[in-house]
Amino acid sequence: MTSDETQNARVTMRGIRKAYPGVLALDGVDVDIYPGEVHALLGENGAGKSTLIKVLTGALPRDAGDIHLEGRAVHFATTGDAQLAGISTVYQEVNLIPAMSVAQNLTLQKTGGRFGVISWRKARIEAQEKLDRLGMKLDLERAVGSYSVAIQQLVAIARALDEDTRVLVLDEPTASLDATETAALFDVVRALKDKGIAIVFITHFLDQVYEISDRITVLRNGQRVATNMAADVPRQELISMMIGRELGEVEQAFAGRRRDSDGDIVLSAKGVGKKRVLDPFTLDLRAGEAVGLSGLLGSGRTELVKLLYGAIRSDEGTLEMKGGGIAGTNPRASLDAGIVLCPEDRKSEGLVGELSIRENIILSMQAKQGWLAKVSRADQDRIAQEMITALAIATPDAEKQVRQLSGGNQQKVVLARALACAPKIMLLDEPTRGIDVGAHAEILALIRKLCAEGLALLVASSEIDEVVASSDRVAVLRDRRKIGELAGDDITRDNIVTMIAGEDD
Amino acid sequence: DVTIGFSQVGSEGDWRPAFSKNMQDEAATYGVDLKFANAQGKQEEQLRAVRAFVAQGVDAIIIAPVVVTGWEDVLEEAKDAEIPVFLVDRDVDVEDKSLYVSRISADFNLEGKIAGAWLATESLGSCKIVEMQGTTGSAPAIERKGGFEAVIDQFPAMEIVATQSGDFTTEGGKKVMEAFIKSTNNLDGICAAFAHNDNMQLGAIQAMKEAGLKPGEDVLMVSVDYVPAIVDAMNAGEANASVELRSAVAEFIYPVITDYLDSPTDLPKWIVIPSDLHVAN
Amino acid sequence: MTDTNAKTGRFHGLLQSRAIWPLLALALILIVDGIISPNFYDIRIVEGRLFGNLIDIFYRAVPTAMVALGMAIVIGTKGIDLSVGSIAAISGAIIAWRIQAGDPHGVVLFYAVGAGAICGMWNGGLVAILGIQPIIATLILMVSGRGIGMLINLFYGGTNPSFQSDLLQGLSTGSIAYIPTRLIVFAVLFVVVWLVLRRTALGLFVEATGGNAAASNLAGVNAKLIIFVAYVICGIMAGWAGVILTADTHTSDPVSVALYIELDAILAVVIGGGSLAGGRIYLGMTVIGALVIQALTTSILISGLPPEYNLIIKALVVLFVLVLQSEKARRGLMTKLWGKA
Amino acid sequence: MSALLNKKYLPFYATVFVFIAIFLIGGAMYKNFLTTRVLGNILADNSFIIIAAIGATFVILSGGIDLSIGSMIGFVGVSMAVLDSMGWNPLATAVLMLAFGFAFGAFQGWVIDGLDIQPFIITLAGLFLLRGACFMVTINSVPINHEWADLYTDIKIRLPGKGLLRSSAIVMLVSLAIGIFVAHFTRFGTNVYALGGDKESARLMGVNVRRTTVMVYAVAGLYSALAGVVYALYTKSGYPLAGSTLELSAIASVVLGGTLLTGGVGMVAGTLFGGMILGLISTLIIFNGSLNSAWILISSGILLFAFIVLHRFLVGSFDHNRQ
Ligand SMILES: Nc1ncnc2c1ncn2[C@@H]1O[C@H](COP(=O)(O)OP(=O)(O)OP(=O)(O)O)[C@@H](O)[C@H]1O
Ligand SMILES: Nc1ncnc2c1ncn2[C@@H]1O[C@H](COP(=O)(O)OP(=O)(O)OP(=O)(O)O)[C@@H](O)[C@H]1O
Ligand SMILES: [Mg+2]
Ligand SMILES: [Mg+2]
Repeated sequence: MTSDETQNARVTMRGIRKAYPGVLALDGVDVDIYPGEVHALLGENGAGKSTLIKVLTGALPRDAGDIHLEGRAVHFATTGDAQLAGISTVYQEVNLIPAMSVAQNLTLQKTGGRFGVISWRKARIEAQEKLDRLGMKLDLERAVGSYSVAIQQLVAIARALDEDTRVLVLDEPTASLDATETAALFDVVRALKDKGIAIVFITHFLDQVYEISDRITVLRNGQRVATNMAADVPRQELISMMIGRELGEVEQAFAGRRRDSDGDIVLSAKGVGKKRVLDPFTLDLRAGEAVGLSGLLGSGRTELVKLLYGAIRSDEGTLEMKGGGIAGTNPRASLDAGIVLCPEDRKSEGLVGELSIRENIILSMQAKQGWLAKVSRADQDRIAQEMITALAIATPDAEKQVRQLSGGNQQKVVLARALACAPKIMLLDEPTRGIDVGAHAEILALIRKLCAEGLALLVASSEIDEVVASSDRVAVLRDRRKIGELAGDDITRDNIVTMIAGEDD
Repeated sequence: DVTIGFSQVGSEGDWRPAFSKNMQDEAATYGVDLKFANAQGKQEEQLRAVRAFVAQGVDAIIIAPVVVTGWEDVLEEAKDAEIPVFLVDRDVDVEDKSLYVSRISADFNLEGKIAGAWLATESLGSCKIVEMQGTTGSAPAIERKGGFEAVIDQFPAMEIVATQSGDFTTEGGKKVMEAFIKSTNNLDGICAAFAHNDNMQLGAIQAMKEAGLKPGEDVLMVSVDYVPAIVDAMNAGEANASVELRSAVAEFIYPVITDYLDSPTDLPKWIVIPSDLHVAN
Repeated sequence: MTDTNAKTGRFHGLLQSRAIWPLLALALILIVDGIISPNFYDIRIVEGRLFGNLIDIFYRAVPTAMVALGMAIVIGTKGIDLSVGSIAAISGAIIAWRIQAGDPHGVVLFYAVGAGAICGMWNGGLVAILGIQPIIATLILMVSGRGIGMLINLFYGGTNPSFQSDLLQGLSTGSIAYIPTRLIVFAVLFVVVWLVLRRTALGLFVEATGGNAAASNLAGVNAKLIIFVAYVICGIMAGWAGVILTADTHTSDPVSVALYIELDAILAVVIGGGSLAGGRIYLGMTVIGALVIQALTTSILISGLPPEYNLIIKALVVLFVLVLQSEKARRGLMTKLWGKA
Repeated sequence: MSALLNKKYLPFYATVFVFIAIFLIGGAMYKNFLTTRVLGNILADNSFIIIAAIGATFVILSGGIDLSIGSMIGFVGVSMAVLDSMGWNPLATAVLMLAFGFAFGAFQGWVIDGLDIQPFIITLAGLFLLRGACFMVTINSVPINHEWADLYTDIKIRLPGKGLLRSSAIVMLVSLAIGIFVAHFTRFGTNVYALGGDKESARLMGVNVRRTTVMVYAVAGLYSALAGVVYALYTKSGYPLAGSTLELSAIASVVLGGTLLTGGVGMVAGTLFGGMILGLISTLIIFNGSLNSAWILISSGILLFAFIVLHRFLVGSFDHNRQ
């Protein structure tokens, strides 16, 4: 890099160092971000991407290193300072105030006149403008927390889209978005880029990297591996830079091999539904079969999964278990019957952040055994260690608090908890949200393996390709109604999209 | 029948619940419909009660004030509504004495003095004393301490060597005495224990017995209230003297009020209910 | 900025241990006591039991420590129980009543502790089943509990009845082999609570529920039941505190027994490292917290200062302990001392 | 219209409904109950609780708690009385006391955020400290005899019927209006909600957590001190034990008013009705007058229980489109 280039950079970071107790998260990282470019930041789970973002935006103090914004050395004590300096950020874990309305979330710290007096009429207009930019229609007065994670993600993005932004930072903004929303987001990002805004973009979707970004920086274990123009690095090379090895074989291992649905029916939902939540649906899950659940945002995938698990109590229909039992009355009963759920929102519904990785992993298993039969400490340690190895959870040991893990590694803990129960039926809601390429492939492979061993699987996902790649059968939802199923060779991206779009109108 | 509102301080200790009970039990005998309100030691609750009595339109109001100050406004409101007010127990501090008809009560300060005087006589004017105070800042604690000190200050050889608050409770008295026992090396050289009420003294007696001391013999025990439990202790020789604060005072109070309501006359501003000294034999 | 971690690394292990700070505070208080009262550390045998200030601290800390253990569990679920003092009052009133009624004293003990359990069920029901906020749910019993105690006393005409019971007074003020019985009672209760919490999965469930009730529920933990059980345990411990305190003075005094014990218990939990935001339970540390508070109270009593100073001293020492314990404060101080060198 | 039917106002409406319902029931049970006189009394007799509770609402909305309220009221009271006896003007002492309350609150807030110590505990230490300070100032009850104090208490607005809107009630209503404005129409207010809703998110969204925390407790201290001034002028005296356990009443008012103790949800206006419900409970019991001390305590608990359950039931039954 010539000094000339450095001069033009909007943001330069040099020798950034950040240590958490026991972990060196960033070890002398240098990155330059230029105006009018999308700079993708890539790396495995736990590589240090989010930490770098937090250091840049004043959310965390750095241990060493310099940051220059447009040539001036900056030292943000709070994220508010960074915002004032023109850095807008969408952090990885959706950071909004759930109880506050959409309008309030969109305008928090961004509106108010003299003495901080707020005119809500004006604020609502500002909020509406932000939503319009992403083509979203939401009830401005409704609490943000009552929307799905995906909608919240969009709100967080809308919030960051300020007129006077100099640098826009997006940490895995598309993790729970589907194709339509992602496309809408990218349109906005391109427009901003053309206006000369510098954009930092973190994602685990390589397609998106190639689609939108100009330059790529890869981090591994807190160090910068390389910075290149996107056009100069082929996909395979990028992957091996990220994970430090070749991926090829794993990815091939399962693609395109569908199984026949000849296993026993283990769970059968007949006319199960709940008013205002989901229309009655009928669905069978078979041993050894993976069923995908596809649909647009808010189509009711999460609700369907929760109805099956009993986390939402249905008000009609029956859920029959293999052998004639009735399931789906409450989570505990489902667990006893061999059903587990990985919820989509790991922060609020998935993990107990204060507890250690070990405790989170064995929690369901212990709940299943009852409070009297405590899993011995030795067993706990062994199981936790097995899971950490099997899912490649990046952590120094099993005693680390879960909230201190990187986002992707937290997601793996949610999976680990479900797996530790040795379930017969697994309900996964967006199981790979925020998981890196390497682990993504490994987790899908693991799931396939379990399936082959007789597990029944239901995977709700907003990535249609993932559904196509991994399902033996696909159920499609639209407007809180199950509209049909696809099986065998009918499972193609096009078929699913047509079905979701609805040919009847 | 006359309707009378009675705003009581609270229900701490042995004495006050007995007082409340006496007032409620005896009301019917004197043809009184008593509206009883318990302020749980809070003045704001008392003010609320008095205002509610005024709003309700009672014939007379009895107040056992939590504190002496802060009564002017409500008393004026009662006066405007032509409802006569009587005080029982402690006094109020108002410039315009016409705001209440009369105070019918014992004298805390005098109780302290009586206790002090008895101790002075008994110890021949030479005594090291440990004192258990009532709740810090409460009127009986301040006045009994004041009366007691007024007397012993007359005797150069009488001295309070340790004083702590036992909050008027048995538990508090016991804890405080336990600490005194240790800090004075088993009450070495201590000739008397003065407690602002019997409950604390009863606790102190237990603490002394548990420490192998002989209350009533090794140390003179004097307190205020004269509740049944201290009588037992005095009979057992574990307490020496208690100044009686009568709890059966309905017979002193109701007749005065009903007579006044029949034919309002000027009453003395303080009708003193006698406090007697009871000494173990 | 320099890295302070490396320089202070040697102390790290020591300073990281949670136990060190409350223990240090306790030691400091005791040292100060030794200075203001020369024979502070004397221990003798009087009336067949150990006797002295140090013993007193343990002895007097027992009721607070009992309540604090229960409180620690409730706080672990992200709750709080303001009604513990009232529960102790009810349990005490029941003791006096049933002894006057002539029941066998062992049965009376059972009633008293059982009453605590029932009160705990009431609180637990309000919080877990009706979903009322803990502070308000327990406020109901806090307000009316002492009234219930007074009412029980009035049942049989007593205002503050006293009673004699060799069994109960023995538990509270007696001694076995020179050791005050209440310390033994406490030790037994502590071990039972510890076993129930740590040798079963209950402790994990409580901590998980306190950390994230929604997630625990989805993970199969019956969060409502766990919360309910926590309040029941707390009620039982408060019932025991009522037994010890009432038998101590062998008088039932519902208005003032265990007054403000909830504040001391909460304080003990926090000094012991517990967080009111829920999620962690430290039983042993909670007991140390209770000892710190009692050591402080005892020191004030023997200090000879007039009682007007009690609260100020208490406040200042509590502040001191909290600052000592605050990691942020220590880190700040260390950067000042070493960081700039 | 749709804004008025917004779900988040439900707890507030339920509180108002419960208040009106008890008032009517009391009127049916006792004569002279359903009068402006009783209403005026409740407004005045609870004014300082409600004033303090408005401050507490901010703290609770921010996810904290303030236990130092009652002691602050006591301390302000004795200080005003003692300064009065030294010849100070009540207005000057009042201003001084408000400044003190603000500073003391700010200090508590600074310790809470700066040293990362839990608010329950810090403000508990504040409770001890201020109550202890009361005893340092004086252990006697001291009257306030200044003519300005008389002037203040003479301000009364007649209500239809025999009721009076007393000066303390007026001060309370004005500070309520200010509280509502600050909470709902300023950046600070929104930040308070954000902090209570999710502290970490608020921080990442650019809220200055330190400054907001300090300000929240400072505002609470200011309101507590104002409550103390009102209390002192209301009783025209200072008394070192005044205001004991008032913090519980204040917190109960806030929560009965529909604010969640976990923070982030609630309305300042609800606190007014929460406080008045507590006042109504006491007044009902006094109007009854036939209970002994034991039953007085028990029935306050029962009434409290009944209102909480009624409140929950109301909120629950109107809010059926929840999952
Ligand atoms: N608060 C914390 N305390 C301790 N360690 C932490 C904390 N936050 C992050 N870490 C550790 O720092 C490392 C880097 O985490 P970071 O969140 O930056 O990863 P990431 O690259 O964003 O990963 P992902 O793709 O999973 O989001 C991880 O090993 C993580 O465990
Ligand atoms: N586009 C939308 N417009 C309005 N409300 C929406 C929209 N999408 C979701 N919601 C609301 O968000 C809540 C949660 O949505 P839900 O969990 O059903 O989505 P989903 O089908 O699981 O989709 P995803 O899992 O992709 O978010 C529901 O209450 C729903 O009404
Ligand atoms: Mg990350
Ligand atoms: Mg979903």
